[in-house]
Formats: sequence, structure tokens, C-alpha cells
Amino acid sequence: MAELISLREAIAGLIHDGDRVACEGFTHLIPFAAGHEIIRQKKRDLALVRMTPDIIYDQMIGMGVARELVFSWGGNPGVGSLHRFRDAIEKDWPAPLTVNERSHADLANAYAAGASGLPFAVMRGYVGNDLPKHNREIKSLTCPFTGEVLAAVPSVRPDVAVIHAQKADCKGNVLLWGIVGVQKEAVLAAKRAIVTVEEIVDALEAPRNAVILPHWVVSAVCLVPHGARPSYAEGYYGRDNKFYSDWDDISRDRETFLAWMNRHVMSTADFADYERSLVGAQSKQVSHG
Amino acid sequence: MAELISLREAIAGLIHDGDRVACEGFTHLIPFAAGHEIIRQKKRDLALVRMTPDIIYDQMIGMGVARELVFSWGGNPGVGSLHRFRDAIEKDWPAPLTVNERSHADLANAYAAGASGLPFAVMRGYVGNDLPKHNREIKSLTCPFTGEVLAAVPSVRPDVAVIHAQKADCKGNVLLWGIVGVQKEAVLAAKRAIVTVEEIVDALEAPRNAVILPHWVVSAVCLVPHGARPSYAEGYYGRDNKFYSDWDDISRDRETFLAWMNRHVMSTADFADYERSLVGAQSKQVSHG
Amino acid sequence: MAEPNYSADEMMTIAAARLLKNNMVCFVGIGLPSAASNLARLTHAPDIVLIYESGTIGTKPDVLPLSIGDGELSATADTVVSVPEMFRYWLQGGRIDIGFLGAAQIDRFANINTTVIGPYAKPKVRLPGAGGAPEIAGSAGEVFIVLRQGARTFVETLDFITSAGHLDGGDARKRAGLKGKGPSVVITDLGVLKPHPETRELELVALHPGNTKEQAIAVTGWKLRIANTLETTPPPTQAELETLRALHARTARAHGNAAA
Amino acid sequence: MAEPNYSADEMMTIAAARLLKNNMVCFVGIGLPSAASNLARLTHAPDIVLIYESGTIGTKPDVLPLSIGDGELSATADTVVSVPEMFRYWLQGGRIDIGFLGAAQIDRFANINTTVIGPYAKPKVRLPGAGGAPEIAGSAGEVFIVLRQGARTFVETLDFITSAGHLDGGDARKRAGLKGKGPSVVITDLGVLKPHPETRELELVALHPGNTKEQAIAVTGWKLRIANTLETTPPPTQAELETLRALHARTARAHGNAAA
Repeated sequence: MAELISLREAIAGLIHDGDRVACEGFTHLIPFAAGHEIIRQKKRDLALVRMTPDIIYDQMIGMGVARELVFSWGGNPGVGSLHRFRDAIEKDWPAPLTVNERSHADLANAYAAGASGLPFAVMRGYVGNDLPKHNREIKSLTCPFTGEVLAAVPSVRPDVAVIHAQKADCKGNVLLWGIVGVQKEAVLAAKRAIVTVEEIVDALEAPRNAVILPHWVVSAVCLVPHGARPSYAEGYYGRDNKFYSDWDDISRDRETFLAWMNRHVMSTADFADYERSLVGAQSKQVSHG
Repeated sequence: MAELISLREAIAGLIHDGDRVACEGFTHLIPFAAGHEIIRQKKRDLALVRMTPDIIYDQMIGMGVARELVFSWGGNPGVGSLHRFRDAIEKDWPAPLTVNERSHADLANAYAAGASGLPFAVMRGYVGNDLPKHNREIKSLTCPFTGEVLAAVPSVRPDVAVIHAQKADCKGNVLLWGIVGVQKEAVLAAKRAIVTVEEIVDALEAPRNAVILPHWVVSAVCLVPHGARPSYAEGYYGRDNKFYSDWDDISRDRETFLAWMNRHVMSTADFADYERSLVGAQSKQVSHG
Repeated sequence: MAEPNYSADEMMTIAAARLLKNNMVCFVGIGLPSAASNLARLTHAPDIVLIYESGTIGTKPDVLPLSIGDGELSATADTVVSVPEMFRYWLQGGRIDIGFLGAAQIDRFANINTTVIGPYAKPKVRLPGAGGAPEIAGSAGEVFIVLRQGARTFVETLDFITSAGHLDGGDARKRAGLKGKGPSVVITDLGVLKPHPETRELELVALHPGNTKEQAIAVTGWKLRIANTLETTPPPTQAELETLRALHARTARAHGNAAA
Repeated sequence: MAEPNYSADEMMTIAAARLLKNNMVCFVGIGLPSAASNLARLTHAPDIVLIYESGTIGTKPDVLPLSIGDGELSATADTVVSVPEMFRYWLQGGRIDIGFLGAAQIDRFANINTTVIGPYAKPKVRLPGAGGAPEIAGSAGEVFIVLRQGARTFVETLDFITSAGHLDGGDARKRAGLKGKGPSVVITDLGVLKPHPETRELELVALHPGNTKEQAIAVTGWKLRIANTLETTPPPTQAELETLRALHARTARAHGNAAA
């Protein structure tokens, strides 16, 4: 049953050190506010799952939240590398990171299998690909009807799924639209789910076959306007492409990164405060270089 | 690429004797007009697939269209038995019918696997159920990660899928909403697809994540208003519950059934003509008893 | 004793409805389970989540559906999903508290037959078949069953097991790897049966007012066990009866001749 | 010879766009494939169906997306599906004619590396990884690849195979059970390469105007084979150039500094 609580309460109550946590959002609706709150509360030893770890996971990894990363594409979309992600993998900074790497098709199937209560997924994949040599979780299986050999991959079943959505109603039913990624599957595969939303309305007034998460599959709904920025929320605000570009400079150097995180995330009370701190930084023309 | 053609042309050109044909629609949007046209054109030896064979399959079976029936629930919803279906299974009339019986969960998974280009589906099912004793297509499989034993069932991959939808646009893109059943999966699992629609519009103006079948996965789009009657089309007309009830009497006796089919289906040119013939029959207070 | 002001079917539906709690997530079969579930929603359990296998989640029909996929179910649902999603993410995914089933036949371990009477290959009566029931019986947290109790429905040996109850009793379900706990109660027009905690054989635990255990024994196809303490179901309240009758009256009006 | 009025990157994008036909269903990677696909759509192939792995089907962006899931892709799509559905029903389901990929590195059999430079466990450079590419390379009807040709991109031996090209050549793909035909063409800033019909080793089949085979050989990390008949790519038409430049200009304006 969804509780309508603050993001601080939700992260404090529902995410524990050592948990397997999937913050999902495929370019769209990335749960930045929730990620910041995880960093702010100094969660540790998380196994982080995400198809497309981007800036928010770069921040979480760089701030020492993660012990393991399950992922299928790690980059700054349209910009280049994720420097904190690379530094963790290439140089063990700030700590060694166990890499559990898969393909998109694998993780998409693995979330769907998790949501379906199955221990594994079957797919056509990984033929001629070197990942199975390095990831023992990727196996194969023979079709009992045709004899074809297919890939078998373990389900993703996180302790906690974290997503951002456009709307919830006062009971905690959640509506999202546009590029919906694997968010529904992530929530249904997880034991607990935290959803931040742009607004809470009396009634969702959703189209008949819209993507809805009923209140009884969600643990907490938290009102966090702009909670996906610098990602975007269709119908609310666009992608802050400049921030993605700026991140390349902010994150390249460990000290610059730490200073930025300390100033804007660790020293702010919540996401609204973080947004105010960015406006202040911009107006003073702070150089990130 | 979708051709916008008449239903007569579509059935004549796309369904061949001996084909595996799935006419789908889960209570809602059942493709009655297309089923009638299959009967009218005297297609033979079809392997018919459908989760819920109801009146339209009762008619097709009774008129000798089918050699095999793949199904998971065969009844007249809210009324009782399907008499032609039972007569075929119990008494081989009008011809023996090979029964390939599954559960709903099985067929739903099997269509999804077919749409996914997989030869089989994995599911939790059939434990303690007697069907696998009678249907050798239902097998089991061991999870390579947990050792759990799960059911494995072959994909459904029809030669032709036939569905009814609310709308198409002039390019042949199809929109359906409400109870959408397994129609998308049936179309994507099939080699060819025929879609009858209530109307053809300039632009679908669909909500962002609506159930859409792009024109390039559909072989033919046929304009057939009321084409789902006596089933219903949300947004257009309700279910004709009286017809479902009347069918019990019409279909109970072989001769009454044949007379009715000859008068209303075999002797009519198309679905509009069929509907006119029913109005005529009602105004003359024809007794079905 | 005066004639009761309610029918045996009404008592059965009301007794079944009372077992449903507010906030339960209930996967509803058509017919008696649907009537009982909606009665619960319209009386003591307004926030119960009703799900039909047609894909309708959180549906609040004003009239009872005639089919599992009536437009009324779609129009009043919180959301409507595809049938594969329903069976994969919602049922098999373990999101259902109660699977609420009807049955053509049942045995002492609450196994269900809805497939055939007589041999499978050449049945005397071909019933509709499995539908969603086998996997509801397997994956729902627990299962409620409602059916009329009689010689043709409560049988010694099923010709076919469509949906697993407690199989051959004891911990057979667990050994077979089924996720859900299986049938926890069977409600009939005569009374209420529950599986014995250890043997999992159904025992008569309550009788509806006016019925006797001899009646129940007489119409049961196996030697029916009676619980040490045999309860009597409280009779329908006026509110329950009025709500149920109003629901049926609305339904008959809406469906015209078919439901008359 | 006068300086051409176009850049090598423009020629590459235009040459790639020309290979796409109207009505093809094309699964588009971000970056160069996306630019080429949209140029095709805006010139000779207005009805081409563009699909991005974010779930956007039949998308018609007015500006190039910076990410694989820009709002522009969603807003202009015929429909938007979930990512699991995209990979299951549309790609693995065999509905894609052309998978259009970029690459960090390629070998002579058009196998692709986008994972690591150096050993996997301790990479010198950690690249973004697989994304959707391995299964696009496996399941699409055929695969087009576009990347700049140079010593660091055209290598003798890949440190890691992320996406299968023709594996070790010949009928290796077929033997491995891959459904799609694999890479049928590689477009670079220098020219065009195609796999030899039998060995499946890439051969230079065309040069863009002003380039020489010696240039191509010099920057290729293996002994590059040259086709018997070496074509010259027709230079960009004025219409192609104007359309591409207008697209890039709109994109830069829309994305602000990020794309400037």
C-alpha cells in the first residue's frame, strides 16, 4: 500500500545498506532526486542495477554508495564517458566496484522475468559476444521442442525499485507516459518500490490502457517536482542538455567532483534546496573547469 | 504493408485451406465478420487457435472449417455450453476435431513467445493438472540457476492472425483500446494479419502509449462497421447479450443450426447483408426454438 | 421455524462475500465468485481490489459482468492490461492475495474439475476447460472456492484435475512446488468447509441457518468429515440482502433478457 | 582539384543515408546512424520507419536526438512501447529490416567492440558497453555500420567482441545460429566496405571523391582487401547537403550549448 511521505522518509525507511537497488528510467524520467537522497543519507554497499547508468549513477558511484553495478550501457548520452564510473572500474576509486555487465536485451528480459515471478529469462542473444566469458551468470539452455540453443539469464529481483513518474493520485496510484522504459517491470520485480512524482492529483484521468502502477504495488509515493532533472519529464519540462555537457567537466577530476557534490548535494537539505544551489552557482558564473 | 481492401478479398487472398489461423479477441472485439467470411468462403482444414472459442468458433466448427482446435476455454460466456464445439468433440460432428487444449496462462505466454521470436515459453503452471497427460506439447524444463522445474510450452506462431479493432488510419496503422486481450501478440506472432475496423480515419490521435499495430505488421485492413457484433467494441456499441443467450437455442440442434447458418451467413453477401437478414428475422418473430 | 426471507444461493453469496477483507487483492472468476466479490466491495470492503483475467485491474462494476470481459469491467477499472501481462506480471508475479474460483466438480482435497465428465479423449460431457483457473489455483496467495454442494459437484474421484487443490493431501502442494497456499475455504449453499490443518481434507466447519450436517453428508460424494465445533453462519443482514438484490436487479435490467 | 564544399563526415553521413530505402524498418543507433537515418527520411525515403531502442516506433524527429530517449523521439512517434517489449516483440520477433550501428572498433569481419580497450577485468579504457547492439547485430535482417576509418577504429584484433559481425568469416554466423544476415555494408569517412560473398572479409568497394585506396590501406589495422572494381561515391547533391546542414543547425539550436 502506497504511503504518501517525504522522499527523505522513504529512502530512510525503505533502503538499507547492502540492498540491491534499481533506479530506473530510460533517458526519460530518471530519478535524480531519489539518487541524491541516497547519496545524502550515505547509504553504503548497495548493489546498483540500471540498464543505462548515467549521471545519477556516476554521482552515486563516485560518492561511494555502490559495491556492485549491474548494467548494460554506461555513458553520458550524447556527451561521452562517465568519468566516475570509469575511475571506479579502471582505478578502483573511491572503492573497487564489482561489475555485472549484460546487454540491454538481457536486462530488459531479466526485469520482465523478475516481474513475472520467474527465476530466469530465455532470449536469443550473446551469440559471438565475449560477455559470457566474463560473466558466469549468462548461461545457455536447449529448447525442449526444437533443440535450438538459447541464452538463459537470471531474473533481476531488486530489494527496492526507485522510479520517477509524472503523476500520482491521492491513493498512490501512479501514472507515467512517454518513454516508459523498464519502470513498470522494475517496480513489479522488486520487493519494495519508491516513486517520486511531479504532482499529486485527485484523479489520474488516464487513457484506458495507460501505464499505471496501482497503489498496492508501490511502497511510497513522494511529491518531488522536477525530481527527474536534468533528465526530463514529458509534459512537464525538457532535458537539460547543458547540464549533461557540463557534467563532463565537473566529473573529470576527483576533487572537482567531490567539491561539487559536497556543495550541491551533501550541503543541501533536499531537491528543492539543491535546485536553488544550482541557480546560485550559475548566477555567480562559477567555473566548473 | 497494410492494404486497405475488402474483407472478402482479404480472406480470399490471405487464408488458405490448411492454414493455422488465430482469430483473437478476449470477449471484447471478437472478429465475427471475419469468421463469417471464412465460413462463407468454405475454407477447410484450418487449425484454429483461440484462447476463448465462443460463438464464432462454434459456428466455424459446426460449418466444418476446422481440423484442429487449440484453445484454453470453450464456452458461451454467461450462458453455458457451446453445442457445436461439444458435438464435434463428443460426437465427431460434422467431422472429428483434434483437440490441443491448454490453459489461459499457457496460451497467453505462447502467443507472447511467438511474438518474441522464441520457439517456446517458460511458465509456472500445470502442476497437479491432468492436461500434460493428454497433451504431449506440454513439457517441463529445469532452471539453470535455481534448479526449479517449470513448465515449457511451444510458441503459437499462426499463419494468419485475424482481429477486430476500433480504428485504422489511411496508411493502415491500427489502434485498439479497452480489453485488448492477446491481439497484439497474435498479430506479431503470425506470418500474416487481417484487421477489420470500425472506422478509417485520417489520423489516429492516440494517447502516447496506446496499443497500436503499425501498418507494416498488418497485411490487410478491412473496414467493417459492427464487425465484432454480437461481441462489443468499446466506444462504438455494447455486447448483444440477447444474441449470446439466443445462440443456445439456435445451436443446440444440428438442423436448426444449419438452417440458421445457411440463411444468415451462407446466403448473405457480406456482414452488412448478414445484419440486415437478422433484422428481417427479428421483425418476423422467427422462433429459434 | 418460519421460512427464511432469503434463498440458499443468497446465503452462499453473502457468506462468501464476508470472507473478503478490505484492501485484499482478489483475482475473480466469473459467476458466483464475481457476485460475492462485488457484494463485498459494495458492503464492508469498499477498497478491495478486484481483478478479472481479461486484464481489468481495480474494477468497480455497477452491474455484474455476464462475461469475464464485459465493457463494464473495462470502463470502471483503474487500468486495463493485456492478457499476457495479466498472467505474467500480476498472477504469476505473485501480486494476488486471493484467487476466487467456481467449479463444476470438487474432491475432498479441493481439487477442481472444469474440463470433462468421462474419459478425456471421448468425454460424456465436454466442459469449457481450464481458462485461467489452474494458474490462479497455483499462484494466488490462497484460494477461495464457491459452488453448490451436491452429488454431481462433490465427488469421490474427479474424472480430471483441472486446478490443483491440495492434490492428495498433506504437504503435497509444497512438495509439488506450488507457490500459493491453495484452497483455504469452500463456501456452498449448505455451509462452509475448510481443509484440515494437517491432512488438508475438507471438513465441514459451518452450516448456514436451517441446514443440517446430515443434509451435507447426504449430498457429498465422499465420507464427509465434520469439524469438532460446527458453527452456524449468521443469517444475512438486511443491508447485505438489499445490496445483493439491488445488484442482481441492476444486472438483470442492464443485460436484458439474457440475465432475466 | 578544388577543395570540396563538404566535409568527410558529411560525405559519410550522406553515403550512409543513400543506402536506406523508403519503407525499410530501421533500428537506429544514436550518433552517426541517427543522422544518416533521418537524412534519408528527409530526402529520398520519407516513409522509412525509424525505431530507437527507447521504445519509439515510427519516429520522425525534427532535430537529431542527443540521447536515445529524447522527448522529440517520443513526441513524434507512431507509438511508444516499453523497452522489454521493444527487445522482445520488435527486435527479437524479427520485425526489423536494418539494424544501423556505430562502433568504437571493428575488425575485418565487421565484428564490433564497444566494451573495453585492454583486458576486460582491468581495462585501459572502459567504453560504455553493449547497450542494444549485440542483439540488434544478431536479430536484425541485416546490419549497416557507420564509423570513421582510422588506426584506432579498424583494428587487426578486437580486445572484446561486443556485437557479432561475421565472427571468423564464411558461414560462421549461420553455424552459430544467428537469425539475421549480419553486416552487409560499412560506411566510413573514406569510402564503403562490403563483406566478400564467401569469406565475409570486408573489402573496400567504393571511395568517396578525393580519397585514395592507399589512404584507406594506411589507416586500416589489417591488410585491407580492395574489390576488383572500385567505385567512386557520387558527391553530395546540393539538396542532400542543404538538408543535412539544416538538420544539424536545427539540432544545435534546439540543444543549446550541448550540441554547439
